[in-house]
This record gives sequence, C-alpha cells and structure tokens, in this order.
Amino acid sequence: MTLPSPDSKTQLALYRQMLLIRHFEQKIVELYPEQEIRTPVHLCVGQEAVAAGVCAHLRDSDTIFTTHRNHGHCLAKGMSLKKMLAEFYGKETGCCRGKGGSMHPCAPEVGILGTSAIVGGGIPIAVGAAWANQMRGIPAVTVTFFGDGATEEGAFHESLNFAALKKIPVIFVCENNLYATASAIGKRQPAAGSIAARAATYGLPGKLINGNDVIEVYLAAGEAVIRAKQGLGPTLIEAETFRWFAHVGPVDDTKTGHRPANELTRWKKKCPIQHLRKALLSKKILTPDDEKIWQKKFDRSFEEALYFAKTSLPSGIEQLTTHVFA
Amino acid sequence: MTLPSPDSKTQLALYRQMLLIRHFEQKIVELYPEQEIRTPVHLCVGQEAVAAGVCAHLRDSDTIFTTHRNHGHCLAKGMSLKKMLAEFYGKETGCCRGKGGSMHPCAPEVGILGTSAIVGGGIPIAVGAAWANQMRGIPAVTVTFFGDGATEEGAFHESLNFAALKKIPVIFVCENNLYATASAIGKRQPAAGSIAARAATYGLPGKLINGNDVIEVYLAAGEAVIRAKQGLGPTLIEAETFRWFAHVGPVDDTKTGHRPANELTRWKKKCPIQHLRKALLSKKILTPDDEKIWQKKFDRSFEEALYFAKTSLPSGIEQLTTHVFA
Amino acid sequence: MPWTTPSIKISTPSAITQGIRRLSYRQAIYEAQHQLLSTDKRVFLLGEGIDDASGVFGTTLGLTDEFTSQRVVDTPIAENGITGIAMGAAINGMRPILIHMRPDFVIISLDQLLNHAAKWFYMSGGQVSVPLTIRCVIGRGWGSAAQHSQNIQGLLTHLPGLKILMPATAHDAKGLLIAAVRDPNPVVILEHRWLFDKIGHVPEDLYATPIGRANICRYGSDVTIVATSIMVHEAMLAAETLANEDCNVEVIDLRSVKPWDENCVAASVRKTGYLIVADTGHQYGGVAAEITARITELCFSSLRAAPQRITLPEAPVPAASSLEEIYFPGQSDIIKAAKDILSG
Amino acid sequence: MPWTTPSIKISTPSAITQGIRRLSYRQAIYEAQHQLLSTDKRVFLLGEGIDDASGVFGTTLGLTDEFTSQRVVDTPIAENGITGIAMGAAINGMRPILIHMRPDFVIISLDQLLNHAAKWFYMSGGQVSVPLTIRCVIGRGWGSAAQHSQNIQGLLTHLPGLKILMPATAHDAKGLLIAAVRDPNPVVILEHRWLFDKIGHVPEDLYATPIGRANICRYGSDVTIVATSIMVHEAMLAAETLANEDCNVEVIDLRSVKPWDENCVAASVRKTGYLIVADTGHQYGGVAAEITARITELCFSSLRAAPQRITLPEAPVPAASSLEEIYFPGQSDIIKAAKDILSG
Ligand SMILES: Cc1ncc(C[n+]2csc(CCOP(=O)(O)OP(=O)(O)O)c2C)c(N)n1
Ligand SMILES: Cc1ncc(C[n+]2csc(CCOP(=O)(O)OP(=O)(O)O)c2C)c(N)n1
Ligand SMILES: [Mg+2]
Ligand SMILES: [Mg+2]
Repeated sequence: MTLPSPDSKTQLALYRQMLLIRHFEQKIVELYPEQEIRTPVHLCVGQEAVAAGVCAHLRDSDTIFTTHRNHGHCLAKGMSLKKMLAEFYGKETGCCRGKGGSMHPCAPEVGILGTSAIVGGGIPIAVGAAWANQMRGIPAVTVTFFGDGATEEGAFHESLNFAALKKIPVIFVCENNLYATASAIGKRQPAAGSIAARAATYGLPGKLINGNDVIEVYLAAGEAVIRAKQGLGPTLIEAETFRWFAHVGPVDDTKTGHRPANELTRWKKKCPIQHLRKALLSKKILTPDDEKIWQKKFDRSFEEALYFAKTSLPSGIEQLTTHVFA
Repeated sequence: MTLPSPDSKTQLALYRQMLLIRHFEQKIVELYPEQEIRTPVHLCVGQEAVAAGVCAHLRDSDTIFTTHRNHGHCLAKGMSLKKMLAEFYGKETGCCRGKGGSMHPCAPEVGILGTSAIVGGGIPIAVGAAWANQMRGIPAVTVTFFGDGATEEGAFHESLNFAALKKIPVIFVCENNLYATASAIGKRQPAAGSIAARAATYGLPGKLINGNDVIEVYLAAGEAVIRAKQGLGPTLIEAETFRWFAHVGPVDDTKTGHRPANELTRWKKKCPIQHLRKALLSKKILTPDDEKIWQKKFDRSFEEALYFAKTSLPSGIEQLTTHVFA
Repeated sequence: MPWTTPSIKISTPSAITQGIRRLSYRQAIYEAQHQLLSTDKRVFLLGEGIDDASGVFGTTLGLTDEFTSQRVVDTPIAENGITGIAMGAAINGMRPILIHMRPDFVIISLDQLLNHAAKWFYMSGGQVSVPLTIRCVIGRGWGSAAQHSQNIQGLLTHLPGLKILMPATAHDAKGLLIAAVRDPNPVVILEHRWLFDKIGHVPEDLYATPIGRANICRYGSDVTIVATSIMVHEAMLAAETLANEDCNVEVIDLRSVKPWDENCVAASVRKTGYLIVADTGHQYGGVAAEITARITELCFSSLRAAPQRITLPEAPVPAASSLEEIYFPGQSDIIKAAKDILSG
Repeated sequence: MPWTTPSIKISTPSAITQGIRRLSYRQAIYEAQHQLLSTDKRVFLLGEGIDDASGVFGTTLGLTDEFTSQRVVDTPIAENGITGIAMGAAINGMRPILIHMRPDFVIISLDQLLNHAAKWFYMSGGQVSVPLTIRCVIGRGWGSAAQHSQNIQGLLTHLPGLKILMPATAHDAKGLLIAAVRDPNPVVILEHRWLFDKIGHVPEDLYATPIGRANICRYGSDVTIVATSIMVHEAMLAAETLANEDCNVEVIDLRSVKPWDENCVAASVRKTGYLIVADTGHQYGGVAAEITARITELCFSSLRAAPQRITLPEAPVPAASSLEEIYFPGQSDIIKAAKDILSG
C-alpha cells in the first residue's frame, strides 16, 4: 500500500502547521524569561514535521496521547491556544484549571484525553483507549507519540505485544531525536539494535522514516491510519529528528556542554520547515506573502490568547483538593 | 562458531542428569499427597533437557537465576538434595531455613544467589549479577532461565537492552513450554511474533532450538558460554519444550480441562529422555544396567535426603523476624 | 489442591449471615460480574488466566462462554502495561474490571496505578475520570511465601486518588464490586480467598454497598474493635469468647479502608473509650496506623487507653507452615489485646 | 533554570551549622561519593543522565571523568529493570548507588524494590543480602506537578525490608550516604533539592551517621516537634518564633524514618506531653501516622493532647504556583499547630 503524494493544498496546510508550531515555541522562548510561566517547558523546535505530518490525518474524534514534549502535538491536534497558554500561566481558565501545568495537557473536545509526563507512561493508556474504540465499534484511530527514551521502558514492549495481539487501531509514533535529556541514544541502546525493526518481532509493521520530511511523515502516517481503520491493527513509525533547544527550557544546551555544537549545526541545516519551504516556493505553491499573512494571524491569535492567559484569575484555593475524585 | 557434538561421556552425563531430575520429580509426585510438603510445587517433567543441557557447561562459580519452576535447574546446578527437600518440608535445615519454600531456592555455594517467583523478576537481577562479574574481572557466566510468559513482562525487554548495551556475560534461556498457567501462548503473544527473533533487534544473537533435544540445547548453550566468556556479550536461547503436569502440583491438567489432552499426548512422544535414550542404547553408549545402577543411587540419595528433611526440626519461632535485615 | 483450602477455621457468627437468600462470597462475586456484564455494555473483565478451567477461584467460571472472549479477556503476563491499557479503556468509555490472582502482582503495576490512574482526574482539571475497578484476590498459607501473599492495602491507601475496599461478607463482596464499577474513579477491591466459601445473605438485585460506610457487626459498650477483611471474622469469634467473660465488644467491619468511616468509628470509641484495630496488613503506616492516629486526633479525651494495633510482624511472609501459624494474627491476639487494654 | 532554585526561603538556624569545616549539602553528597569511589572498589554509581553537564544537580560533577564511565554509569530509561540490575550487582559483590532525579520514578521500580530487594535476604534464609543504596532527589515547586514531585517515604516505609533516610543537613547528607553504602541492606535516601545549597559543618573524614538515630536540634520542654527533611528547617524557624512567645519547643530531626528512633521521641514526649509531627509526605498511613500511632502506644499517659500531624493535603501535587503555595505546609502551619495543641 503506497499513498500518492499529498496535493498542493495539503502540502501548504502541512507547511502552515509547522510554521504555527514554530511560531508558538518562539513566543514561549521570548516569554519564559519573564518567569511568569512557572512550569517547565519542553520545546519541540526542530521536530515540527512529526506533529504536523501525523495529525493532518486526524479528526477531533481521533485521539492522541503525547508526552512532556507536547506543544506541537497539542497545537496540531487543534487544542485551544487560550486554554493552553492559560494553563502555562497557572490559571483557572487553563486546560487543566491550572492543576496540570505544561506536562499534562488535556482537551477531550479535540481528542486529548490527558497526558503523562512519565516516560513511556502514556503508551499503554493509548493502547487501551484505542481498544475501547475497537470494542465500541467506533472507527477512530489513536496515536501515541513518544521519544526514543520511552522505547527503553518495559511499558513500550508490553504495549506493542498487546496491541499486535488484539489488532488494536493504534499508531505508535516514536520521535527519535537521538537524545533523552543529555544522553545520546548510543549510551542507552545497543548500536546494533533498531527500534523500528522491533515491530516485526511482534508481527506488526515498523518503519524508519526521516522525521524532518513532513511529506514522508504524512505518507507513513496515512498508511498507518488506513491500516488501523481497516482493522489490520497497529503500526510503529520511528521518525528520526532532532530538537534544537535543551531538554527543558529555552536554552541552547550545546553552550551548557550537554550536547556537541556541531551536531546541532548539522541538524539545523535539515530544518523541516526550510526543507519544505524551498520546495513549495520553487513550485510556486507558496508565496512569501502567504507567509506574511500567516505570521500576522499567528501573532494576533497568540496575543489574544496571551492576554486571556495573563488576565485570567490564578487557580484558586477551591481547586486545591477538588477533582481528586469524580 | 559451531561446536563439535559432545563425546559419549558427555552424552551419558547429560542423560543421567535428565534422569535424575525426572526421578526427583516423580518422587515429589508420590510424596505430595501426604500433604507434608506444604508449599506449591511447579514440576518440570518434560522439560529436563533444558536444565541438563545448559547447566552441563557451568561450574560452581557460574551463577544461575531460576523461577517458580526451578527443580530441574537447581538439581542440574548441583544443589544439595537434603537442603532442597528440607526446604520443601519447611525445616530449619532447608536451603532457606524454611523461609523461602519451594519458590525461592538459594544455594550460593553452587551459584544460586536466590530465586524470584515473580514472573520475569529474576531476569534483570541476573543481568546485574553478571555485570558484577564483568566489573570485577571474574570470568564467570550467568544464566537466567525463564518461561515464555516472562517474555511478556517489561523486565525482559529492559534486561535485553541493557545486557546488549554493555555486552554483559549473561545467557537468557527462555523455556518456551507454550503455556503460562493454562493460557496458550497464542492467547498472549501475536502469532506473527517471535521471541528468538527479538534478540537481533537489540543486536544480540537469538536462537530458536528444540528444547527437548538435550544435545541441541547443549550445543547452543556451549556457544553462548563461549561468547560470554570471550566478552562478546549476551545470547538469547528460546528452547521449545512442554511440561507434562499442571502448572502447579502433581496434577494432570488435561483432565481438569486446563489444556487439551491430545497436545500432551503428542509432546509425551517427544520425551527428551526417551529421545536420547534410544540413541544412546543403539550406539551402545548406554546399557540398561547403567540405568539400574543409577536408579538405585538416585533412590538411595533421595531416601537419605528425605529422611533428613522429615526428621529435621520445623523452622522455629526465632526464624520469624530474623533475617529481615543483614 | 491443598493450598486452595484455608489452613484456619472460620465459623460463621450468626449476626453476619441472617437473611433469606444465601450465597457464598465466591458466588456473590460471580453474580455481581454476571449482572454487570448483562446490564452494562461498557463492562468487561480482563486478567491473567481469567478464562481458564479454574475461573479465578470459581468467580469467573463460564463467563467467557456466556459473554465471549471479547468481554472476558485473558491477558499476557504484563501487569503494568495491562493496568495502563485497562485505564486507557476506562477513560474512553468502558468500565473494565481488571483481576489479579495475587496482591503481589499489583506492586508491579504501581506506575500505572499510582502515577497515572490515581492522578488522572486531578491532573486533567476534573475532565477525564478513570472508572477502573481492580479486583485482587488476597490470601495466605501453604507456603506461598514472601512474593505471593503480601497485604498491600497499606501501600495503596497512602497516596491520594484510589479507593480501597475489603469486603468481609458475601453481601459486601457483591455490593462493593457493583459500587466500584459504578464509581467513576479507580477502585481496588481486595477479596480474601479464605472467605470465598463463606455463606451469607445476598439479595438478588443489582445493589451497591456504599463506599466509605462501615458496618457495625456486633454492638457492645466495653471496647471497639475495628477490623478489615478476614479479621472481621476473627474479631467476631474473639467477641464471643470475651462475651463469656462479661466483656461486651463492639465489632466494626470497616469494609472500605479508603475512604473510611471515621464518624462511625469515632462514635463507637466515644462510647467505649477503647480502640483495637485488627488489620490483615503490616504495622508501619498501615491502615491500623491511620485509624489509630486519626481516632486519637478525633477522640483523645474519650480514650481511656492507647489504641492497640493488631497487624503482621515486621517481616516478609515466611514459607514454613510452622512459621505461617505464628505469622498471621487471629482471634487469640484480639482477645489478648482486649484484656490488656482493659486491664490498663 | 528558574526551577532549580527554591521558591521558599530557608534561613540557616545557628544550632545546625555550628562547626568548623563548612560545606553545602550538595558538596557533602559529592564528597561522600568521591570518598566512597576512591576507597572502595565495589562502589559504583548509576542513573539516568548521571554524567551529564549538570551532574545530578551538581552532586556527581566530574565523577565520570575521574572514575570512568565504568564506575559512574549513565543508564537507559528503564527504572524497574535498572533497579533489578543494580540489585543483581549488589548481591554479587558490588555496592551500587542508584540515583533517581525524581521520586516518582522510584514508583516504577517498586516491583524490584519491594517484591525483590526488600525480601531477598529473608527469602534466602539469611544467605544473600542486598547492599544497594538508592539516592533519590525530592523537591517541589515550579509547576512540577503530580508526576514529578511526590513524596514517597510513606510508600517505602510500609513493607518490611527497606531502610529509609531523609537527611536535613549537609552533615547527615554525607554521613547517611556513607552509612547506607556500608549497610548490607537496601537503603533509600531521599535528598531534598531545596536543601542542596544549605551550608553546614561537614567533617572531612569518611564518617557514617548512624541509621536509626534521631538528632535533637533544639532542646525545649513545652512541646516536641518531630520533623523530616526540609520540615526540620521549617520547624526550627517555627521554634524561634514560638520562643518569642515563651513557648520552648524541642525539635527532633528524625533523619532516619525507618528504622526510626522511637526512644528519642518517646523520651521527649514524656518530658513535654505534646507531640507534633511535621513530615513532607501525605497523611494517610504516612510517616506522621506511624509516629503518632506508636508514640500514643508508648506514651499514652504522658500525652496531654492528641498528637498533631502536619502533612500534605489529600490531593496530588498541583501545578499552578498559586496552588503550590498553599499545598506545601511550612513554619506557619507548625506555629499554628503548636498554639492549637497547647491551648487544648
Ligand atoms: C519514567 C521516567 N523516567 C525519567 C523521567 C525524566 N525524563 C523526562 S524526559 C526524559 C527523556 C525522555 O527522552 P525521550 O523519550 O527520548 O523524549 P524527548 O525528551 O527526547 O522528547 C527523562 C529521562 C521521566 N519523566 N519519567
Ligand atoms: C508478575 C507475575 N505475574 C503473575 C504470576 C503468576 N504466575 C506464576 S507462574 C505464571 C506463568 C508463567 O508462565 P511462564 O513464564 O511461561 O513459565 P512456566 O510456568 O510456563 O514455566 C504466572 C502467570 C507471577 N508469579 N508473577
Ligand atoms: Mg528523545
Ligand atoms: Mg511457559
């Protein structure tokens, strides 16, 4: 099964999505030093193609489970900017009433049923949510995003086995950015191993793709969605990519000695946005004017959301011990 | 690397070892209805070849970690029959002073550093013990035995990853007896999957073998031991075999409806002991007289050990809260 | 097998079993599941070996045939993953009942249970709740030893977000299971295997025993004994013995250890002035510690002596039957505690 | 980063920092590890990101360069497996120090920690002990929220077989770590991140602070405050305020929460008649519950009021800073409790 390349409109939408995510992250980088966002932020600059390429296939009724590094996934899945920012600012109007902070976004209206910041923790939950759809006869698909580090947890293995066994409509998307915090993957996984290859040993398809090529991501995810919806079961996608900022916070961690600078330089040249941009401009699918208009729009919605977030009331004492039980 | 077939002497020793294990298990089957062994017994009748074939390569300074189904491994590793039986009978002279029962045998003098009855629980501990040898420069090898069920636990996956990463001198021996309690493997793992194949995705050799052919087991284990001792790292051996009794207790579980009878009948024809016996007899390596002498010897040592176990003092009150801390 | 029968004898004190329709604890659990599966499409059962010929000590026998393996699901041996999977199904419209045959296996799943299920509703700001029920069979004896017969209520009650139930009667085994499945939160039910044959009144309808409400099994004015699970029966036996010596014991079956009925216990202690807590678990920070600490806070001026805790010794569970016999406390320990506390 | 600095101010009460050689808590931990690695070939360190440029909040900085990556080992993200692996090394001749940057990750490893390490020596009939040290950095604030700032001492103390330490001073951060590594049993040390900059007297030699011995940081006769970790400092501040109001508080730094020094606490309560326990953890069955219950048993006749517990609210940790501020108890809660308890 090979899907046709996406049409110009879709390509443009993918591009715009990546741009939106990048725009959001850059704003957070600017705002963070104010120290009003009092929750750790895990930026996804450099990895926008995965969120954009996968979520382009999803509807509100489809579900995603993301991780600590969730901004891109949430935006691409259609989460309200206002609620997201208000949560960052610890406000009652935030998507978790200020209780979750940046690491636990929740927006059931667009298929985000909560988020775990325990590495690997969201993977079995995603399998279960997808299983519920299968049991209830709901033709929706569930995506679980996770990092390369998460594949080292037992939960990853247990989830693949069960999903394959029951042919559950779930898509495992591993964003292999080659690091877990400051530990390179070679220090954590044997060089001769392979995450994508593991899929076959459970009897499910596994694909290693260039995670910085949004078209490649889009095609791989499209196939996986079709498989899932046809009842053929899960797929594992390993998308190789790279993050530009430190593990947490708007910091250049090559300057703090956490990662080598030349590696980052190399990966910046493979920027997923620039990559597509060149192609779209040369094919005249995109004009610089489009971009200017979008940037303005992004600016405006962000300012609105920021105003909302900053002027909302801080989460109040009545929140402290409510919602422990439903 | 292919090892030469074992010589006659070795073949005879392997045969004798299997016979000894079978003899022991049959005695337990006889004794258990007395209800003096007040601890669950997990018999390994039908699986003797794995214990015999692997442990034939090991010295006292090599270490094994076994499971709830440990009688064969303990005997093949040279554990004292007296201490083993005394433990079954809850006696102070038992290998765990009566505190462990049948599921936690321990005999450091022959390389059994304790046993976990948590499925999969012993696997990482084995990796750690083997790592300690590596760190200390001790040229010993560690074997971890576990069932097919254990490969479903996250601990299995985490252990393979780490052992492969650090090239740890450990051998993973999966006794795939096609069942976990009464659940057939097909209900627990996807049909298209493979335990042995998983090894390659971590960059370590994995081999599926006939676990009822002690020579095949012996050869595979021999290669693994050499690899480990040469510093080449771990090996995964998946030995297909079958248990004749119920998951626990001297019960025919095809009669209780837990497993289909015809499957057991088929596997009994593949008895690991009969298989080798025929070959040895026809090659005149073995004579029926040998067997008779052995049986007598086995009987005598068992009777002695049983007498020791039965006449030893029950574990006393001073044992109750001692050895919580060293 | 010998290890499926209790090593201790439990007679059935009359106060608990009055009533008309009588079922065993085992049948009561079976019936609750059968009725839940029949009436609620969202309910399904899952667990290791759930559909085998023993049917989880007889509590799930025949359910796979009747409701299919889609709704009574045998699982791989992967407790943490399966707990997460059950939780995922729970947050997306289902009402799973996850069954563990031994409490020790719950410990493997504490990442999903404590880091996830217990906090999900709170972290989501009250948007996504986790209607997950976990049944866990507890037990003891026959050399099951340290890794197959722990008491885990003390572990599960500590962090916020879980409800923990310990039915002592057939009536509550059914009623609490139904209450758990109806509850929109994660609930763990610890069912004692030595109670499975215990007979009691069990109504036929689909009733819920309210979570957080204790049951006074025996009224008395001299000393309050709060007990959990099988210790309720030990306490009732102790109470009968003590009654012969003119000591009238009030026995409270806690039923729900978290949340627990502090009003009921406090009222009783205010009346008797003496408290003994008999729990199946360990001492340090266990259920008995919490009840003791809290009742001391609430009823200090009524207490005429320090509350006493009857719990396990500070050691893992030993295997030898000679050790098992002294490891697990019973009615004689309760009688001794009552005499001690009353004699100052 | 902003989240590495405390959101609350902790001054350094004089009683704790008297002495000559002064190091920070962070340096004390570093020094203990450095000395252990230098003097004992069996010792090695392992943990996620242990060798990165931040060096586990500065406590492992440079150790990899000095002792090689064979002895200061970065690990995969697999807490349960790695705990089992560390335990395996411990039973076979090594003295591992396993480091977790957050307590929540210990919860993932409870199978290996509670089902295995805590029971191994007992199950083996006293043959194979587990000299495993686990360092776990605890902390709070900056929106770390429910899965990154739990307090787990209440979970770890319940089942038999683990020792749990909570150093409050630089002196004990070093001394208890050395004691843990020398101890032949599994020991978990919970180090509070907001104390890492705290300065105190730290001798240069390789000394051990005895496990199970409390430290009376301030003598008083009116009320006993038993505190753990950062709450010791809150209690000292509270004591200073209360002293101005003629209330002489005795502050006991528990140091070791299991085993704990019941003789020291009991003697103090017999003197003062009042007990307040200020723990960083949750209430239900927590460390404060155990101390309250046990001291009530031991000192009932000396107690002039019910012991009071200062613990976390019954909710997971919230993210918003407005909520964090009220979630974590501090000196004002201690002052209020002291006034309440004394005014009856
Ligand atoms: C179970 C667990 N262990 C450790 C951590 C601390 N931690 C947070 S993110 C992270 C690295 C995760 O790496 P990866 O999965 O590759 O995701 P990435 O950050 O690269 O996107 C770690 C170790 C955690 N949150 N949960
Ligand atoms: C973690 C855990 N889960 C469940 C059990 C209960 N249990 C004991 S043995 C067993 C089956 C194990 O199957 P396998 O690993 O294939 O070993 P076998 O019994 O076939 O030798 C199960 C589920 C256990 N002891 N530990
Ligand atoms: Mg990564
Ligand atoms: Mg098996």
